[in-house]
This record gives sequence, structure tokens and C-alpha cells, in this order.
Amino acid sequence: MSTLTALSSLAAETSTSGGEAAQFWILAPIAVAGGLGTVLMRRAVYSALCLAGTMVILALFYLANGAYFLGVVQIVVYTGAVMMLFLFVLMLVGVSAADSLKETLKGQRLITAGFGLGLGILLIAGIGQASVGSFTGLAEANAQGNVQGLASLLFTRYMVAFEVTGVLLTVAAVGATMLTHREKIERSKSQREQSEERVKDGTQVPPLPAPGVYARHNAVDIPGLLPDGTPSPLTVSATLQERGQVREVHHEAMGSLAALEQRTADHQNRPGSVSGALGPGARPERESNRGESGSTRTTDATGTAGDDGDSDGAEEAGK
Amino acid sequence: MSFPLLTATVLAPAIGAVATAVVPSARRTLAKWVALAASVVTAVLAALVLIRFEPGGDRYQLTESHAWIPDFGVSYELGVDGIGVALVALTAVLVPFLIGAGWNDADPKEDETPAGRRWRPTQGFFALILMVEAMVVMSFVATDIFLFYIFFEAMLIPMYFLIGGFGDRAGENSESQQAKQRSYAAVKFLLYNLAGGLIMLAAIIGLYVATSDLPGGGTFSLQAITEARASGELTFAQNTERLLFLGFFIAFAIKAPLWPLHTWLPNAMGESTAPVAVLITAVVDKVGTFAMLRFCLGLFPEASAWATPVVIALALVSIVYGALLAIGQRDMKRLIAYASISHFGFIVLGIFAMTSQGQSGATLYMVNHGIATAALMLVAGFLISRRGSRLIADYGGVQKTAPILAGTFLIGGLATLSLPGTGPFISEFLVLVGTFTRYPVAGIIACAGIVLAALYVLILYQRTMTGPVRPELSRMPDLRPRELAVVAPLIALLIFLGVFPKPLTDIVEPSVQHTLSDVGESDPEPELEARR
Amino acid sequence: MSPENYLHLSALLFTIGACGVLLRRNAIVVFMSIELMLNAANLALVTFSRMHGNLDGQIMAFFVMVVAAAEVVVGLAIIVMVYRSRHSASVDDASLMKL
Amino acid sequence: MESLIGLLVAAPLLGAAVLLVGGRRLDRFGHWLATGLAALSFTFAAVLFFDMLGREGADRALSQHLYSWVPVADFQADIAFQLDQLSMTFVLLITSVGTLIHLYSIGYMEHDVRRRRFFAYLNLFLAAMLVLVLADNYLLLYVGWEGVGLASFLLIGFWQHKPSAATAAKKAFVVNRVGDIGLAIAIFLMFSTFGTFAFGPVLGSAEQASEGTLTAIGLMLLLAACGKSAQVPLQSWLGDAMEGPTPVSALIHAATMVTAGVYLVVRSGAIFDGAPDAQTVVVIVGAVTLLFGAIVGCAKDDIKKALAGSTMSQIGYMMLATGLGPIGYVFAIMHLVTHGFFKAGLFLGAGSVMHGMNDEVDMRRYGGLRKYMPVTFVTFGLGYLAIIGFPYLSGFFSKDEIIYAAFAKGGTEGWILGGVTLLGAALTAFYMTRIMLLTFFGEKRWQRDAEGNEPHPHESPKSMTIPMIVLAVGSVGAGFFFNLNHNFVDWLSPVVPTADGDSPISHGMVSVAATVLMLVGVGAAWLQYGRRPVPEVAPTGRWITRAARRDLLQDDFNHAAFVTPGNYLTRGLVYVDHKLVDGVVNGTAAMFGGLSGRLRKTQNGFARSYAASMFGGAAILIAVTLLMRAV
Repeated sequence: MSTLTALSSLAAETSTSGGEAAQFWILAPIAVAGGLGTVLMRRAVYSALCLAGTMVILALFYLANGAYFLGVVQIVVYTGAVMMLFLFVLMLVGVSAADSLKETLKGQRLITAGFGLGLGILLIAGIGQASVGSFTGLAEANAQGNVQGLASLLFTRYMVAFEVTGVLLTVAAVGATMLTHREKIERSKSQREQSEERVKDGTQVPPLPAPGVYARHNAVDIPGLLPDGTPSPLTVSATLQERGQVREVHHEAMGSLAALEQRTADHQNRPGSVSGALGPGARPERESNRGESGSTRTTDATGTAGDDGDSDGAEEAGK
Repeated sequence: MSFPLLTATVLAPAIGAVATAVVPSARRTLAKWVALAASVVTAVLAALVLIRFEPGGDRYQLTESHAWIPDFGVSYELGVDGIGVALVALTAVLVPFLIGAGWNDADPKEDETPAGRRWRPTQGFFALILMVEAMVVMSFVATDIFLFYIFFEAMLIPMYFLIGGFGDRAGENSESQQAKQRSYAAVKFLLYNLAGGLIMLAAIIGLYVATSDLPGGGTFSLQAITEARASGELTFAQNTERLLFLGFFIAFAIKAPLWPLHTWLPNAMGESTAPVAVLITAVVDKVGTFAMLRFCLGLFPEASAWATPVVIALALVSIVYGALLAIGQRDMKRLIAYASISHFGFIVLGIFAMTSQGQSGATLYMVNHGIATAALMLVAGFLISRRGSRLIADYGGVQKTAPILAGTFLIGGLATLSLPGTGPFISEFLVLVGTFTRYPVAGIIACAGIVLAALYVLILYQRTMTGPVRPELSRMPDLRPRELAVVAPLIALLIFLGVFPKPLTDIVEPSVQHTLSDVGESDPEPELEARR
Repeated sequence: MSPENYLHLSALLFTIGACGVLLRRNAIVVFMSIELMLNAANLALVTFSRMHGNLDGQIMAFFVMVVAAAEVVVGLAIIVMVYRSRHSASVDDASLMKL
Repeated sequence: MESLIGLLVAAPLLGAAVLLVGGRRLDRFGHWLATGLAALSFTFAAVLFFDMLGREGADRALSQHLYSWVPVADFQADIAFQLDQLSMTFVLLITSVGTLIHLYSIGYMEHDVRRRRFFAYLNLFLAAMLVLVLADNYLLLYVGWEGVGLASFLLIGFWQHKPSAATAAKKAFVVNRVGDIGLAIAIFLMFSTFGTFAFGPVLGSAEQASEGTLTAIGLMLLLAACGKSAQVPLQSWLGDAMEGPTPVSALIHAATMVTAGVYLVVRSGAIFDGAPDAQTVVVIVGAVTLLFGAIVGCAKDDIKKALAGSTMSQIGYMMLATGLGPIGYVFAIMHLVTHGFFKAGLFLGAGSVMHGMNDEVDMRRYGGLRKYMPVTFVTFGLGYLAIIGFPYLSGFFSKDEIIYAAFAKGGTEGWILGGVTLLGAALTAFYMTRIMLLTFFGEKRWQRDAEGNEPHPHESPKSMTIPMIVLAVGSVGAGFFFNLNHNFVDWLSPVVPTADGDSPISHGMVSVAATVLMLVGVGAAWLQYGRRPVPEVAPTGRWITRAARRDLLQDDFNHAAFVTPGNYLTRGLVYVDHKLVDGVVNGTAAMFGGLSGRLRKTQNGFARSYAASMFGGAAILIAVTLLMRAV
């Protein structure tokens, strides 16, 4: 608030103070930088943020020029609403990876540079040529407050235009909804139909495999491994992959797993199969064990069926 | 206000065209009869015009005048002088025969798939022909320059479709290739004439501006302008007049193909069916020469006098050049086209000789050339439709298998080389005499055309009709009754005009005198009187 | 401190925005550039209003904002729709104006 | 009485029309109809003739004005006939010979399926020829002039399936057209000089015109005459014209049409009298053609071509005579008439021979025919004697008069012309004797032709022999009758200016000289062809013979001079028209096409490039406004 009053005092008197000049010379370069950023940033999100910055600075300039209402509106509507809208749309469209700055149209950049330079020079020249006097100031215009001044103009002289803009806004809102609204043409498929479809075109019949094999922590971002140990992209959500935030299983992790396997193998003093094959790889051996024990069981027919524990115990005793 | 005869003469074919167009597509024959009836009615009306016209009377007769766009001085003004009457009669007489000759030309071909078939070809063909007739007649009777211009240009549209849409069945090369050539010819025709028309439009606007300081404001009325010029209350600056003249003349020189603006004619006539080719050269092109006589001379006398040497030179070139190229042709329709170019050279020569013989001869020439070319081209068309080829080399000995066809062909050819006893002889002789009395050298050069004409006609006849019979032609049918009914009257007309042209000359000559008085020229005295 | 500075600034921003429109393929960024241009214009308007000492310029700027808002809404809607149909927000993909 | 003149023309014209339009149903009796109409027109002529004899020399001329034909301002052409003694002479010749040849053709064309057409054409020719000689103005004469050209075209090419015939017909017509241009230009000159082209006024006021004009008119008329009468340099068509049926050769290319040129010059005598230079040219042309034709006649083996050469040279005599002016006119006409008789007779004889020899024309295949066809032999022989100027036969009188007149020209040219004419007489005797010997004497030389059937020479039917006999009588008696107390001269003198020049040598000497030279010629021919047998194939003679066989290279000259260059010219022009004149047009079209194609590329459909152009436009607008304010 204090700044506002300060600024208003700046704008009120006709002769401009050094303070305003200082403010201008500090903020203007930033604004320009923001503009450039808007144009040049490779990621849309960044340029959106740059734009927001520029807008805020412009808002400050409005205030400095005695347009308090506009300054506020600038911040609230533009920076607040419009830019947010931009960001939302960006999310909707997918915060895709930065679009390349490689020019596809032949000579487009040259033309742009030429015209841009030309226009800039022309505008500057025009302004220079137009004998711009000094400020007359808004002292009496803002006599009973800027907002009141605007309002009295808006609701008297610019009434019709105001109404029309109102209509325009309404229409725009309706139009936007109409545009973005998607009519459902056919009824959505039932789960059964979807599954049947999947079977028909033979893609991924069972549900997708879960991520996070051998996870040490919440591991949505670690792909599950295939039998041969290669990570499967199916297991991680597309968005993460889009963002490039997928963590892949490191070699040391693999190594440690192998070591673990080895240790369990030693513990059961069996030739541990040290291979990339993990849990699944071990299973057949167990099967064979079972087989042996089965055979032993067939050898001594004396044992009554059903008490495994005994047989185990017998093996223990056999050792 | 008496019965508007001229308007009726224009409306009859126009209404006929609409009637023909709306005949249901299944009833092709009905459409043909409707078209024929309409053209006959037109001919009757034209005959009435011919009767009601008093040769000795006013310059423009049967006049009608209604305000149309008063703000621009445009009005609906009709009227005929002797020249107009002659040409209206020619048009109205020819078209029924053309329809009769083209009776089966527009029937959908049997081999054509329903998909590839055009929509109601027959109705379209005859309706278009009638439209052309209406527009041509209008441009002959319009005495308001703007009115004339509109129809002069509008003519192109139906002609374009007639040329591009209805080739003849003669296929020495494939169907698609033919279609390509056809569309090429049609587009060429259109662009050429359109270019001329646009130049003329500019000249017309210029004329309006130039006449704007008349008491009544600017006007397009031919009579008003000529009278104003005669009374001296309207004078053009020299350069203005010359530019306007050029604007008009170039358009007409394209229409009545004058060397070097002629190259559209051989394509157009070669690719289109025989009746359409006749329509082009015998009817539509006459508008060009007619307009030279009526507008160029009537509106811009001094400029015409100024341009005469060049125009005569061009006419001479056309005569000799056209004839030589006709000799060099391998395609009989193109040959006839180049022959027409040579004849148009004669017509222009007669017009710009500025003598009563020359201009009367030119007018007669328009009529006679129309009939003669019609006879020759239609018979050639019948021949082509039998053999299916336009190449002269594909024929030979027809005279033995189809004597009547050969005979009519020969008579048409003899008329084309203007043999005494046929109409063209008188017109050509008048043109030459008229030219000679004023420009002896030009007259003598033009005589070369006589010999060359004999060459191209007789070479054509010899190569196609005489010699041993080619096996493909051994059982070619002779002229059918319909075809004979089309050709015989034309031949009779040719011979009648050659033996007793007085009625025609009596109608034409007074108007020619008017034109000459516009230009301020008079026939040169014979040497002896001059000496006395 | 004279109005020129503000005007020069707005000119500069305007030009930058224009170049952005021409350079960027991403429709959204193009839109942002347009916004930038509008804002530059607004700055000029406001400056003028102070220059002449009446509020009409500000009114004008106000209207510009409103219209810009409307335009953004519709525009973004369109972008979203295009993206749905052709899975890209690139301006160049929609080169359908060619016959 | 006048009205008969029109009927004179109308009768054959009607016949032609009926026969052409009537169609096949007239095939049976068409030829009789035609012959009857020809005879009818002959009777009209006879009636008119005796009526004319009934009146005094001055007012014998009749005239009939039918209707005004082409009236345009001063240009007043009427369909009007005038019948004076000159016309009468021709009318009688035409109708009589014409009728006889109609009769002859009935037999000659018996086996031709298209006989009806043939007679239609013959009638057409008669009508046209009568118009030619009866016209009272040059334009109407021009009509007849081209009319006979047309008839000759149709009749030469009557056997159209023979390419040679078709070509010959075309050639005849085109060459004649070249001559016709002369007549046309002459008419133009008359119109621009006298303001009219009727015989009366033009010839009446001829002397008022400047000599230059008259010379021009005269030369143009001569050109026309050369074309029609096959005089050098337009003579090339006559030889080929023999492709036509023989009666045609007899009627058109011997008796009547080819002599039209002589008629034209005599008729226009008043003009030539005012233009001595033109007369000199006429004489030269006549003399050259005289020798030219004679030489060609000596070398040809085709009997009809030999006779054609003879015709040329005889007409050369007439031309020469007309060129001599009043002293020659009458005798030119006289020779024309007598020549009409005996040459027609000779041709009919030749036709009869061919008829008997299945259309063999090579005289080296004849020989000894006098036994087989006696009537033909006798009539042909009489004609032969007449043409070589055997004393007291037709040729004797008419030719000697011309020779005398040639000497009477006086001065060196008198001697030169006299010499030429005498030489011509000798040559005539030579080639005619040659024909006679080759055809009727010696032993038979014909053998089987390609089909292997040997010709059986036989006498022709009555319908053919009777005309021959009549003509033979004419060729024997005509000259004598004409010369009888100057019948012919007195007859023509009212309309044709006459004068008897004084020659360095008398009539008698001329006759003796002529007779002696004639005998020399006969003897030479006998030594060549009578004594020793004639070789089957012609020996390659000396260069002159070889040249003469090829018509003294006239065709080669025409080809080299006109035909070949003409072909190249037309071909070149076709190329030019397609590549140059049309090329410019198509080039323009292509240019616009390419341009638009290039412009089209800028419309790449990318919104950004459109935006760029908008942007540029805005910048330019600002620039312009600033500049506006600056200045």
C-alpha cells in the first residue's frame, strides 16, 4: 500500500521524479528480458513464466502511470487468470519435451529478422518523429480516484462498448465450452468387450506388470524386470517416461542381487546358480530337490503316507 | 409501334434454345425436331425482315429503340441496313441446314460408358447452336455499340462449349488425345477472342468518354454518333480516334481471322464437328468483318483512311498466306479453314478498298463464302463420318463408290475457288475490281489467290475423290437422303446467287453508298472521263 | 523522464512479440507472443493517457484486456481441440490452407 | 429472231442440267437426249444463219439483252448476247462439229457405264462455249471462258480412276487459271479505263485510251489466250489433256475450245490495233508455238499426242496471223474453221483406230491398218491431205493465205515470219506423213498385250464413221468454198477489220513454195518411215528428238521453276505458321503459366509465412505513412 501511494504521488505531479526514472531503468530491462525469454525459451512452461514476469512489471508501470485500476487488473486478470489458463492448457496438451527451435520454413527466420528490425526502427523513428510533449499528468483526471474516474467514463460515454464487451465475454465463454465439449457418439465399451478386444489383437492380455521389483523404497518409477533381467517400460506410467523421470535398475543393484542369490545358495550348500536369473531361476532346483526326496520316499515303502515332517527328520538323521 | 420484328427474330432461336434444353434426356429425337422447328421459324422471320426492308429507303429500317441504362447512354437500339439484312438472312438460312447436317453428331456413342457420358449431349448441342444463332443475329441488328459488344462477347461462351464439347468421331489418334486437342482448340479460341474483346471494351469506354461532351451526354448509339460526326458537332482528337479505331479493329481482326491473328481458326475448325466448323467460319466470323464495315468505318472515318495501307497489306498477306498453307495441309478440315482465312483476306480487302464495288463485293462475299464453305465443309463432314479420318491421305477413288457425294463435293469446291456461275465468283470479282480501281498493285497481287485457290481445291479433290478406289472405301455408302436434303439446297442457292445476284446487290448497294459517304470516299473516275 | 521511454519500451516489446509469433511453432507460445504484443499496446495506451491527462487511454487499455481475455479463452479452446484431433500443437502441422 | 440466241445456249445447258440431276433413270436414252439438244441448237444456229444472210452486211448483227446481272454503281454487267458474223462463224462451227462428235461419242462411249455423265459434260461444254462466243461483254465472256475450262477439266479427267487422267485434268485447269488471271486483269484495266467492259463501248472508244493502257490490256488478253489456246509459255497442259476420251480431244482440244484464244484476240482487234508492241508479242508467241508444236509433233509416238502437237502448231499459225493485224484476222479465222474440220476429223480417225486396237495409242504398235479399217483410212487420209495443205484442199487455202500475210508484214520481220511459216508447213507435212505411214502403211506391228489377247482391228460402227465422213467432206471442201470469190472475207469484213497488205512475193509464188516444201516434208518422212521398217521400240534419237519426246522439257522447266519451289514454300510456311506465328501465341501462354506456377509456390499454406507477409505489409504501411508525413 505504501508503494501504491508512493507511485500515485509519482504519477500525480506532472514533472516526473528521478525515482520513477530509476524504477524505469531498473524494471524495463527485466521486462525486455522477460519478453525475449517468452519468445526464446525452449519449454513452453518457461516462456509462460517469463511472460508472467513481464506482465507483472508492466503492471508496475501502469501503476507508475497513474492507472491504478489497470495495474491491479493486470496482475489479477492477466497474471492471475490468463496465465494460469495458459498453464492449464499446457498441462492438458501435455508438458511435452521442449519443442526444437530448428526452423522448418525456408527463409522464415531471415524474413522475421528483417521485418522485426525494420518494424522496430520504424516505430522508434515514428515515436521520435511524433513530437511527444511531456506528461500533463492525471492529477485532475484522478481527482476523485482513478477507479471512479474510469467508472464515470465507462458507464457514460463507453456504455455501449462496455455492454458489447460483456456480450463478447459471454459469447467467448460459451464458445469455449462448446468447442472443448466432446459429445459421446457411441456408448463406452464394457470391460468384457475391452478384454475380448485385447485377446483378439493379442496385446498384453493380462494386466500390466507391476513396477518396483526389488524396490528399496516407493518405487513407482523403477521398471519391473523381465525374466532375462531387462527392465520393461510397460511397468512404468507413460507420464513419468514422458517427463524422463524413470529410474532404471543400476548395475550395482544387479550385482548385489546376484550376491544375495550366491549367499543363499552357499547357505544351502548347493552349487548356486550365479546368473542374471533371479527368483525364477532358483525354482527348478527346488523342484529337483523335491524329486529326490520323492524318490527316497518311494525307496522306503515302510514310511506311512502323510507325515512329511518325519521324512524330513529322517533326512536330517541321514546326514 | 409496329410489331418488333427484329426482336422476334432474335428471340425465336433463344426461346428455341431453352425449349430444346429442357426436353427430357430420353427424348433426343424430340429435341432435334424442336431445334429444327425453332431455326425454321427464325428463317421465316428473317424472310419477313428481308421482305419488309425497302432497298431504297432509310439507312436503318425496322428500328426499335428503348432506354436501357440511361445513365450511361446505353439503350436497346435495333435496326438493319442492307448489309445487316443480308447477313441476318445468311445466318437464318444456314442454321437449319447445320442442324440437319449435325442431326446425329451429338448422339451419345454406343461404346461410351454411362459414367463417361456427358449429361444430355444432344439437347446441349442443339441448344447451344440456337443460342449462337440468337446472339449472332443480335449483333447483326444491334445499332447500340454497347448492346453489340455484349452479344459479340457472349457469343464466345456457347461457341466454347460447342468446340470443346463436341468433337467429331474422326479418330486418327486416341480418344483422350483427341479430347486434349479439342480442349486446347476451345481454350485457344476463347482466349484469342476474349483478348480482342477486352481491347474493344477499353475502346468502347474510351468512345463513351470521347462522346461525353455531346449535348445529350455520352452515348453508345451508332446513329447518334455518326450523325453528330457528320454534322460536325462531335470531333475526335486525331490520336484518340486512331487508338479507338485500333481497339475496335483488333477485336474484329481476331474474330474475322486476319493474318497474323488467325491461328485459332484452324484448330477450332479442325477439332469441332463439321456443322460447328461451319458455324464458326460462316456465321460467327462474319460478325467480325460486318463490324469492320459498320463500326470501324462508320465511327472512325479518318482513322480508317489512316490505317488502310496497313490493313490492305495484311489482307493481301492473308490471301496468299492462307492459300499457300491450305495447299500444304494434310487434314481436310484444316485445309478448308486456311482457305477461309484466304477468303477473309478478300473480304477485308474489299472493305478497305473504299469503293462501292469493293464493299458490295465484300458483303456479297460474306454471304457467298458462308454458303460455299457450308456446302464444302458439310460434305467433307459426311465423308469424314464415313471413313473416320480427317487425313486427306486416307481417301482416294471416292468418286467411284459415292458419285453423288463426290459431285456435291466438287461443286462446293468449285464454288470455293469462285468459278463463274457460282455466287462467290461475282463477289470475288467485285472485290478485285473495286480494289484494282483504287490500288492496282494490290488488285494484281490478290489475283494470285485465284490460282492458288484452284490449286488447293483441285488437289484436295484429286487426292480424295479420284484415282483407284482404296479398299477401306470400297463399300462406302453414298449420300443419304437427309444429307442430300441438306446439301442440295445450298448448292441451288449458290448457283442462283451466281446467275441472278441482282436482288442481293440491290439491297446491299445503297447501304454501301451510305458507308462510303460516312468515310467521305467516292469511286475513282474512269481514266477517260477523268481525262475529259 | 519523458513518455518516449515508455513508448520505446512498448515498441520494443511489441516487436519482440511479433517476432515470436513468426518464429515459434508451438501454438501456445504463439499465443503468449500475441499477449505480449497486446500488453505492449496497453502500455502505450496508458502512457498516452497520462500524457494527455485524461482517462480515455486507460479505458481503451481496459477494453483491450477484456477482449484479450476473451480471445485467449477461445483461442486456447481451439488449440485444445486441434491437439485432440491431430495430437500436436504445432502451427506448421496445420498447413491446410494450401489448395 | 433475237430470242433464238438465248435458246441456242439454253438447249445444251438444259441438257446438261437434266442429265446431271436426272440420275440413273436417264441412262438408257440420256445420250440421245444430249445429241438431240446439240442438234437442236445447231438447227437454231442454222436458222439464225440464213436469217442473217437475208440482211445486209452492216445490220446483220443481232443482240439480245436478257437481264441485268451484276449492277453495282458504275459496274454494270448484263447477261446479254450479241450475234454478229464472227460469232455466227463460231456458233456454226461449234454446233456442227459438236453435234457430230456427240453422235460419234454414242458409239465410242458405248461400253462406258458413266456415258450419261459424259454427255452431260459435253452439253455443258457446248453451252459454255456458246456463251463465250455470244457474250457481248468481257465479263460474260469470262464466264464462258472459265465454263469451257471447267468442262475441259471434267472431260479430261473423265476416267478419274486413272491417276494420270486426274492429274492432267488438274494441270489443265490450273494452267488455264493462270491465263484467266490475264483476262481478269484485262477486265479490271478496261473498267478503270473506260468505266465499262462491254464490247461496243470499249472497242468503240479504244483509240482514245493511251497506248500504254492498250498495250497492258493487250498483253493481258494475250496471256489469257495463251492459257486457253495452249500457246507458249502456257502450252504444257495440252499434251497431257489427251488423257481424256478421244471425242473430247477432237471437240475441245482440237476444234473449238483451244481456238477461243484466237477468237479473243480477233474480237479485241481494236485494242491490239492501238498497241503495236502487244501485236509484236502476239506474233512472236504465235511463231514460237508454231515451231514448238511442230517439233513436238514430229517426235511423239502416241498418236494423240502427236496430233496435239500439230494442233498447237496450227493454232500458232492462227495466233501469228492475228498478230499481223487486219491483214491477218480473217485468215486466222478461216484457218481456224478449216482446222476445226480436218483436225476434228483426224482425231476422230485416231479415236476410231484406237477403238479398233483396244485403246492402243502407240503408233509403233500400228501399221498396215488401211486394209482393216478402210473408211477410217480414207477419212483420215483426206484430213491428212487437208492439213498438210495439199493443193485445193482446205488447208491449202487457209494456210497459204497466212503465209502470204506473214510475208506481207513487210520488212525483215516479214521475211522472218514468212520463213517460219514455210518451215512450219514443211514440218507439218513431215509429222503428218509420219503419223499416216506409221498407222496405215507398212506391215502390222501389233502383238498380244498383257492379257494376251491380240487386237482384232475392225471398222468402227456407223455412228462413228458417219461423223468422220461428214468432217472429211468438210475438210476437203470448206477451204475451196471459203475462197470462192472471197466468200469468207466478205462475210467477215463488216465486223473484222480487213486489209490486204502488199507482199514482196505474189500468192502464186507462196503457193508454189508452200507446196514444194510440203513435198519435201512428205519425202523426208517417207525416207524415214516409209522405206525401211519401223523399229518396235523408239531409237534414242539425237538430243533434239529426245527433248522433243519430252515436250522440249517444258514440264521439267515448270517443275524446276514453279512446282518444286512451290512445294518447298508451302512446306516452309506450314512450319513457320506452326512454330513461329503459333509459337508466339503458345509461348505467351506458357510464360503466364510458368509465372503463376512460381507465384503459387509462395502460397505454401503455412500460417506463419502468411503472418510474415502480413507483418511485412504492416511494416510497409507504417513506412509509407511516415514518409507521407515526412514529405
